[in-house]
Amino acid sequence: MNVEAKIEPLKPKDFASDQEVRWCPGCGDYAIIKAMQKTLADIGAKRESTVFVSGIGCAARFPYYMSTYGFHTIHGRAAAISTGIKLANPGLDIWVASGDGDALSIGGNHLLHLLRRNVNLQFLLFNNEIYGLTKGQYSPTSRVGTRSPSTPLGSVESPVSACELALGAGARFVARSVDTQQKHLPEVFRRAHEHQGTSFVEILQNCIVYNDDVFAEFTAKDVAPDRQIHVAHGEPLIFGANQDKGLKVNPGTMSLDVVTIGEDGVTESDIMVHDETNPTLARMLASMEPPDDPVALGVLYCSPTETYDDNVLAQVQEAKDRIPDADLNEYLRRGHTWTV
Amino acid sequence: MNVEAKIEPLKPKDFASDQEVRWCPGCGDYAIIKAMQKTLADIGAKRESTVFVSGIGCAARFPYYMSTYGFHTIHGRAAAISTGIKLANPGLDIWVASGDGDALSIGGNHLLHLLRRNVNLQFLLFNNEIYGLTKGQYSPTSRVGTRSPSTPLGSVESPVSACELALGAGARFVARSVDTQQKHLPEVFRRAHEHQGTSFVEILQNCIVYNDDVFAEFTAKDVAPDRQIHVAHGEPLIFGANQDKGLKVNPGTMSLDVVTIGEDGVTESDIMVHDETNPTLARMLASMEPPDDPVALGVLYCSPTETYDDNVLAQVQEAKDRIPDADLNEYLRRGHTWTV
Amino acid sequence: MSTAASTAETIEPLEDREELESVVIRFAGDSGDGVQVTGGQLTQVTALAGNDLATFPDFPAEIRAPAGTTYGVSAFQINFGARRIRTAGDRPDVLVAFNPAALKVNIEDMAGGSLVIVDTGTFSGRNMKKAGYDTNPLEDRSLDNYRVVEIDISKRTLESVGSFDLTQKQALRCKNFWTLGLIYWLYGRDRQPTIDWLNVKFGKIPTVADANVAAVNAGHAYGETAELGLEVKGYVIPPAEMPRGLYRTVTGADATAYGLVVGTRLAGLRLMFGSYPITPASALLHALAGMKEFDVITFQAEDEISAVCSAIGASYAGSLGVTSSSGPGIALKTEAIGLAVSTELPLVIVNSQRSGPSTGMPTKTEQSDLYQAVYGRNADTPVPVIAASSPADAFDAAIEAVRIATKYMTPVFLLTDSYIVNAAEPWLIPDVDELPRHKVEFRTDPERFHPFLRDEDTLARAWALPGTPGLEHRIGGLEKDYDTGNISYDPENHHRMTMVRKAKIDGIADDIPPQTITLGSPDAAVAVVGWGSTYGPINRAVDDLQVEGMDVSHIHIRHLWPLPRNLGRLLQSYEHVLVPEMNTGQLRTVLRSEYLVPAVGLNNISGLPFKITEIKDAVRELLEG
Amino acid sequence: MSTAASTAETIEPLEDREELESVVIRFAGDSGDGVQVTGGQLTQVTALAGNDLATFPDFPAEIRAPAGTTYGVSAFQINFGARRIRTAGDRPDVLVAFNPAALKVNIEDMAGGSLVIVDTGTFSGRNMKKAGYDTNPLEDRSLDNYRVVEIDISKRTLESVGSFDLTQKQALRCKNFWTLGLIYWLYGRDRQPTIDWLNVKFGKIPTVADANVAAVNAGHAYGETAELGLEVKGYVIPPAEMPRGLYRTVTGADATAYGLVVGTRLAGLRLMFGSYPITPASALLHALAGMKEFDVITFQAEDEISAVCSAIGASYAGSLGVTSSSGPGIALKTEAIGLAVSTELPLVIVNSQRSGPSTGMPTKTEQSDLYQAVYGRNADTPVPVIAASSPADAFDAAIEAVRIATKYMTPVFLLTDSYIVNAAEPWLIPDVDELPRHKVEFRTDPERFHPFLRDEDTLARAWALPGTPGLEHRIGGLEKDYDTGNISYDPENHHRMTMVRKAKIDGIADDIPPQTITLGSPDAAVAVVGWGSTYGPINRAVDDLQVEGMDVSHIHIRHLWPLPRNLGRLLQSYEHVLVPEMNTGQLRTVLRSEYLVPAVGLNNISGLPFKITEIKDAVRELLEG
Ligand SMILES: Cc1ncc(C[n+]2csc(CCOP(=O)(O)OP(=O)(O)O)c2C)c(N)n1
Ligand SMILES: Cc1ncc(C[n+]2csc(CCOP(=O)(O)OP(=O)(O)O)c2C)c(N)n1
Ligand code: SF4
Ligand code: SF4
Ligand SMILES: [Mg+2]
Ligand SMILES: [Mg+2]
Repeated sequence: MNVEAKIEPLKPKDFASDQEVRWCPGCGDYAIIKAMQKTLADIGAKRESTVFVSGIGCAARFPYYMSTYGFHTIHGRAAAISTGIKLANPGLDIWVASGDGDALSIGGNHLLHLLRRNVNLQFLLFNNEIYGLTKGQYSPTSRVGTRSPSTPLGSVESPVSACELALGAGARFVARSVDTQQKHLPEVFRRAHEHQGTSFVEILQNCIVYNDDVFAEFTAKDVAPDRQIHVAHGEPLIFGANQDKGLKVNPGTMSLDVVTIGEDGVTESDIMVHDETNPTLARMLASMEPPDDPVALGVLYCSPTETYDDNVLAQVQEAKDRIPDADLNEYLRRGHTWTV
Repeated sequence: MNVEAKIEPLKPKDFASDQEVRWCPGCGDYAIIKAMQKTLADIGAKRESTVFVSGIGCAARFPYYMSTYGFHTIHGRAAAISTGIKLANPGLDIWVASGDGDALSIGGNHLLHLLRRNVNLQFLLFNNEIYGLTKGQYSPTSRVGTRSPSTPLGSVESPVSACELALGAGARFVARSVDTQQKHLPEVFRRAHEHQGTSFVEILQNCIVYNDDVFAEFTAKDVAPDRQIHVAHGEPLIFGANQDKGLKVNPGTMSLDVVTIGEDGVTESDIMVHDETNPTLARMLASMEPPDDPVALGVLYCSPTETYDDNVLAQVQEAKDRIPDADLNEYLRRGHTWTV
Repeated sequence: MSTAASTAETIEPLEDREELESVVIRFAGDSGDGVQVTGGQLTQVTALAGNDLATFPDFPAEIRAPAGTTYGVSAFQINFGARRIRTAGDRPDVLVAFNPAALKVNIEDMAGGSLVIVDTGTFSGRNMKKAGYDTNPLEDRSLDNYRVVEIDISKRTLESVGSFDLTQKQALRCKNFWTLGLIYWLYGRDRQPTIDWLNVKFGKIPTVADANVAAVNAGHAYGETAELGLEVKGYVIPPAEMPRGLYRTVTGADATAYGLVVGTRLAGLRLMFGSYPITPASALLHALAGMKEFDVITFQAEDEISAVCSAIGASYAGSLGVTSSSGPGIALKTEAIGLAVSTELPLVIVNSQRSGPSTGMPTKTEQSDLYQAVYGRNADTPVPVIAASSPADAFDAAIEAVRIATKYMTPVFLLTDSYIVNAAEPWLIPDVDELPRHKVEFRTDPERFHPFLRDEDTLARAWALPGTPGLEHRIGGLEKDYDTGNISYDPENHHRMTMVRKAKIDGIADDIPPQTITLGSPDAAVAVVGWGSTYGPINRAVDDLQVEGMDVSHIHIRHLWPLPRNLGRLLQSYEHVLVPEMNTGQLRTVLRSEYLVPAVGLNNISGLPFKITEIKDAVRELLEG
Repeated sequence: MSTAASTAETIEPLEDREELESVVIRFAGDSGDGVQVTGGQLTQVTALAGNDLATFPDFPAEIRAPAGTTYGVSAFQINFGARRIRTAGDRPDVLVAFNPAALKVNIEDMAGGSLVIVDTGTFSGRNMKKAGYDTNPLEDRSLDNYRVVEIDISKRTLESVGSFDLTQKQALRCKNFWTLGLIYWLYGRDRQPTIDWLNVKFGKIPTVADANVAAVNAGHAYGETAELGLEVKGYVIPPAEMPRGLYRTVTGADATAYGLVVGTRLAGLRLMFGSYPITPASALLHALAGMKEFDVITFQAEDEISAVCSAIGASYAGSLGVTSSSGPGIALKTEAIGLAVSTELPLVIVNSQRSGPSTGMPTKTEQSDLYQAVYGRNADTPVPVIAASSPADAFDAAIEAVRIATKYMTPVFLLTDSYIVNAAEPWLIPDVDELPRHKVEFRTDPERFHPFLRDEDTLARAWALPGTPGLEHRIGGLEKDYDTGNISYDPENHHRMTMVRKAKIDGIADDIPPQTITLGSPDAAVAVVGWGSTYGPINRAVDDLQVEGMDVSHIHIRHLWPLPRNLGRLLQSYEHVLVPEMNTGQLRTVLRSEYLVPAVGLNNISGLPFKITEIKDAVRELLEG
């Protein structure tokens, strides 16, 4: 008789490794790992089949602090390495932890192709708009004018918008959250995990040492309600301290305008309802910036399609099915042969 | 007294080098170079200040056949090398000639950052949806199911849309044309040249050897009028053999629907007017695909902003203005010094 | 499986023919002339006739250069004989030139008195001009030194297929098979296998199949009816003595693919191949992409960095990750190879070398990436390096690479080159079930486990796969503590880890065969030491020189890093060590540094394999001063 | 410009103090303790006092590790003296430990009897536990071997700044300056320069400036009033004899930046620097980013490939392209370096080496990228390699790199390392206007121009800039015809081009200084041969051994490729050649292969510079068996 070993459900702390966490005190990464450990407990993840993969950077230290499998690779290449892992063992549940330099600067190409191929894994971008580990140079997401050791007179490059880029590359799941939003973040992680295909999650993360408060203009308590919009599929795009602001489509200019319900004859029915399967809406939400527009948080886009790993493996399976028990000796002897 | 040498205006053939053109007979690249030579003559380009830069691939042979300066570099890196050229000599007029493998596969990251930075040059993507030079493997723009030497059972990767990717990366000029459209192509080149910043031009190019007629479903004479829409700023988005089809915004779904003027009460005034400064419209046009939608050709997006090279050089100039005649000896002697 | 027996009616009495020990034939023409296909058929038929052989396909750089241009000329050379054949031959005995450009480009390689068959039908003024001829070479006596056979092959072909429903263009495409028929007559070859092949190949367009068959037969008949004139007679080349067994011809690309698949099977693993196309390495990607039924996964990555990284990821997850490229692509992989060294993951990196630097001459051969393989990384990162010496040898070399990578948990370089990739030779097909296994044991026991726990003998670390309960661990490129596998910045630990990584690789020298003398004795005056595809010319040259009575040996090195334990002593026993290389002296550097032997180089960096005579001359010079 | 004279009132009578020839001091504490700033100030003040000096800052791997942890300890060591100082010192004479973790990590480096100053105010139970102490080291007699000075520096500091309007946290931040004051008293240093510096640095927050000045003075007074107890007395270290001139201290990163800017000026070019941040190479990017007024363009690329490519593009357009990284980043650049070799464009590649393989120990030093520089590319791609031997030497080495790159139209490697980048030493500031020029002449004459036209002497090709009318041309990575510069697949041409590229680089050996013997004579028994930052410890060790009467010389190689013409003969004149390297033996390989000398290695791969004693011991062992 088989007695199944009764396994206690794992708690968040069971996902913490025995290694001392070495981020700077006050770093936003602490909050992210907390949310992740909670998520894994919530979804009933197994330590042995969960793998955290990362490149190099502060964010990329993530795997060391998780009690799962982990691979801390080289700068920018986590997406490529993860693709290999997934093809070799599709049963593994892969989370990539990456910084804005790692994912968007040196690793931009692999990210783009990961998204295009739609490999089934979760890609987390810890966006602190700075190179933390190398001591504070500006990054591809840094705003124009960022003073840093490599730009003492201010940076002159226009930053890339991570979510817009992901959508342009063909991502099928794009979400955004903030390190400190400890209710929102696990929920976004859960959705990302649920999605089959590459789930791209941008997490706005505060680097207390080199870029402190760079998101404060919309995360500070007093302004947050008016400068953030939490989107939810099927719900109207309403926000504001008084929940009286909303987004309304202007069909002539094809833009999303911020309107106030009750003003200028605007009623709730004028407000656009979030449809997470609509790519155009997703791009418009992704591109909104304060102070004129609120920052959109939540699942901006989710429109599943076939995954790369499934398709690759299905093709191998088909080949195997077509020639069951393919024999190497026979294969090598195909075509013209002769005996001496 | 200065007598200015009278220079004969250069003709298209003056832009051809003395090297024998070595593309396969019938290759679409011939048409592209013809359009380019015409363009250069039309805009009065100077041979000595024009530089063609390329990576590796059939397309990348382009510079050898032009009588201007040319640099045939390494696979995927033309964007990065061009950025260096431009920073060193902003007076040069740079055209990058790149294939879909060169620009979007190995060179994807440099392209993305070139567009984001907005370096003032023209980037031409010769998209034949195949790796020509290496004998026919599928590329990142190849359609699902493409049979090639590396995918004998058909490719399983979803292709990237070049123009959508460019827009997602922050491109400020995005256009599309077809190798054989010898009126349209020079016009698009001219617009690209006129634009200050990175001008991204996708040219649909037929590879007669490895991917013949891949665009025929919308370039074949009989279907072309109904499957192509030539967009022009300020003009309604009308197409069709009878010029009775058009694109109409559906505000509820935020999509562009194909409608027929005169049917279902549709009039010309319902048709969306092309606004090349509208990024949302540009993305929607870029994403249209036959057979349901026509392929959009022309300048999809043009919204100039500051260029990277201008900004970099302005910053250097500012530094020089702030410390005129900066003296190295003095600089080295700044701070604590002592005499022995 | 085909049969070695020939169809009776296609054989004519060959008894009266002159016997040759070997012959070298080169076909040359436009890409459109089907030169490579022709060569491929002759190779098959010759192999079936029991000759030993070697081939050398030489592709133009352009995909499809305009017809008639010199740079568009494609060539295929075959050397076959009644003795063991080592190279595709220094100089052809027969040149078939399908057009003036082909004649122009190839005539300088021909020895005086050799046979030159030209298709006069292509010698129009326009074509000759395109080829750069000011006067007609067939008339200006410039070919007086050769036995020129002028045939209007174009016309003859058109005649022979006139009865089929073909356009003129289609009909002309049968030229190569007409010519092949003639060559078959010349050397008494059996037409049947080619006829069979045509019928299968063009099964869906029987007219084309039939026309080509007719062309083969017509060309053959042309020879038979002695239309060639008396100076050209038929020859016979008896079968060569070869080890007994079942043979096929194989290119280096195919042999490498088979070796990787078989080697991975012997290790009990799945093969995951990550690559990015590049000439000439793509051929391996193509070959493996067609072997999915053996559970092979091929991943065409977005670039070489992704390719090697995907392979590393696959190895991390328990497959064998293999990646492949040529020099410029390998350059891009070197950072990631460092990660595989640091994390001690198995990985096979196949480098199909080509002519450099940079883009160089992408379709030409060279062996100039040895420095890159042995030394070409940052930091102290020793990596085993193995080279294949011929197309067929690539099979064994690939198995050996897999064995070492998995047994020692290390990346391994497997070097081939453009010549090996494209050339073909007979291959004694092994019984895969009889090959020695080198099965991998994954770690599953959590007891006292840490990821850098080492096997006492091999010093290899434990391979523990994600998915295994209880072995959850983290690895990465940061330095690791010897005793726990955790990150460590301890100075002494770093020294210790660097040294153990080095000792692990050095120790492989005890697990590879001692260096043998390929030909000759340890007390000869000269050792000619080679690696890779110079095997053929060196071996033949040394063989010939020994016949001439010269005191010379051939030593060919397969394991380039670590080197066999006995190699130093062996080399020190020779007066002269001559190292012919298709580079400026890379193995020479390694040998001099390792053994302080005053090795001298013979360096040919022309993009072409060595000629046997070059090596013979160099040895003579060394001995005679 | 500052002045070398000291402010009168801060000097006390030093006559009675004991004179020391040199002293080594190490500060250690949390990142937040301002250890590096303290060290920087002591360096400046010591330099102004006329001592020779060398420093070694040792950063923790973490950006800002939690306070009190051992892995968060930051250290700064300075060696200064009345004689020439070659290294930062094997073992400190004085350790200042700002907390228990600092004591824990550093105490093993201290010799018995040395001075250990601890801030007892930080020795709480919690802090001791964090540092891994089970018992209080100040009480458990484990420090009995040292002269421990226990001061509650925290408390004393708070007292000294009590009158300022500071939070407790801010006040405690003055600890380092209080301690510096004490050290100034101990070695009779002038406080004024530091006081001036504080007033400038905190000009906008005068309270902070004033508080820190008060702390300096209080620390100083603490020593003066003999509160230290009788066993600790003040010392005096007289000025060293140094060549006359104007001095400043300089780190290797700054010296490299200055050398590149000056070298480019001397060539008459503009500098375009393309780089991607990486530890420790970023320091050079930062330094150059601050020099825009000298027409320097810095481009922070998206990755290392883009960085090197942008530099190549800039050189193509007529600037000098320079790129910089550490080993893993250099690995990514190697493909593009091949393009620069093939197109023969000038390029300087600075490699600030760090500890590998892979990510390794990014903040630690190593010199294990020599293979990569000399051999680490595909194909035959010789590239000159130059190494700086000390922070100040990086200035000259950088100028030399620029000279060779532009004169010979070639990429040049300039090797530094983590130690050189971060360490500081006095630098005799040159007059830039007096330095020899090496002005570049661009080609402008269209007459008989082609882009691969070579200078007969240097074999460098003509540098013709886009923008020049009449010189329009195309270049690229494909092989070029020797005579026209057009694409060529001709076999003999490729051989010729490969050989001329090699000859060009080999020929540079005639344009560099012959190898000198740094210390000693050509007929000694042992030559200790080094390169790069091992200069200091080797030189001091050989110097000491000579004083001991040993027959040993020091040879330090700057030009690692091509090697100086006379080096082979020179090395062959020694009985023993010992090559100390912070790698497993890379220069040793090069020397053995080039000269067949039986060089042996002394290899320390700990991430730390050699200790003088290690080298002395190795030489002794070699001589005494
Ligand atoms: C090939 C290579 N190039 C550069 C580096 C140096 N490097 C390490 S992390 C990093 C960027 C870190 O920024 P980001 O990815 O945003 O992560 P963060 O530290 O901000 O979390 C860089 C440039 C490296 N390790 N390897
Ligand atoms: C580093 C490197 N990797 C791979 C190659 C091989 N290669 C040359 S061109 C090319 C792709 C060509 O395709 P594309 O860019 O679409 O140009 P096309 O030939 O179709 O015009 C590849 C893979 C190379 N030259 N260098
Ligand atoms: S540097 Fe910034 S991102 Fe890195 S650990 Fe510190 S606070 Fe976090
Ligand atoms: S292979 Fe295709 S793209 Fe290349 S030259 Fe030929 S037709 Fe043109
Ligand atoms: Mg970051
Ligand atoms: Mg293409």
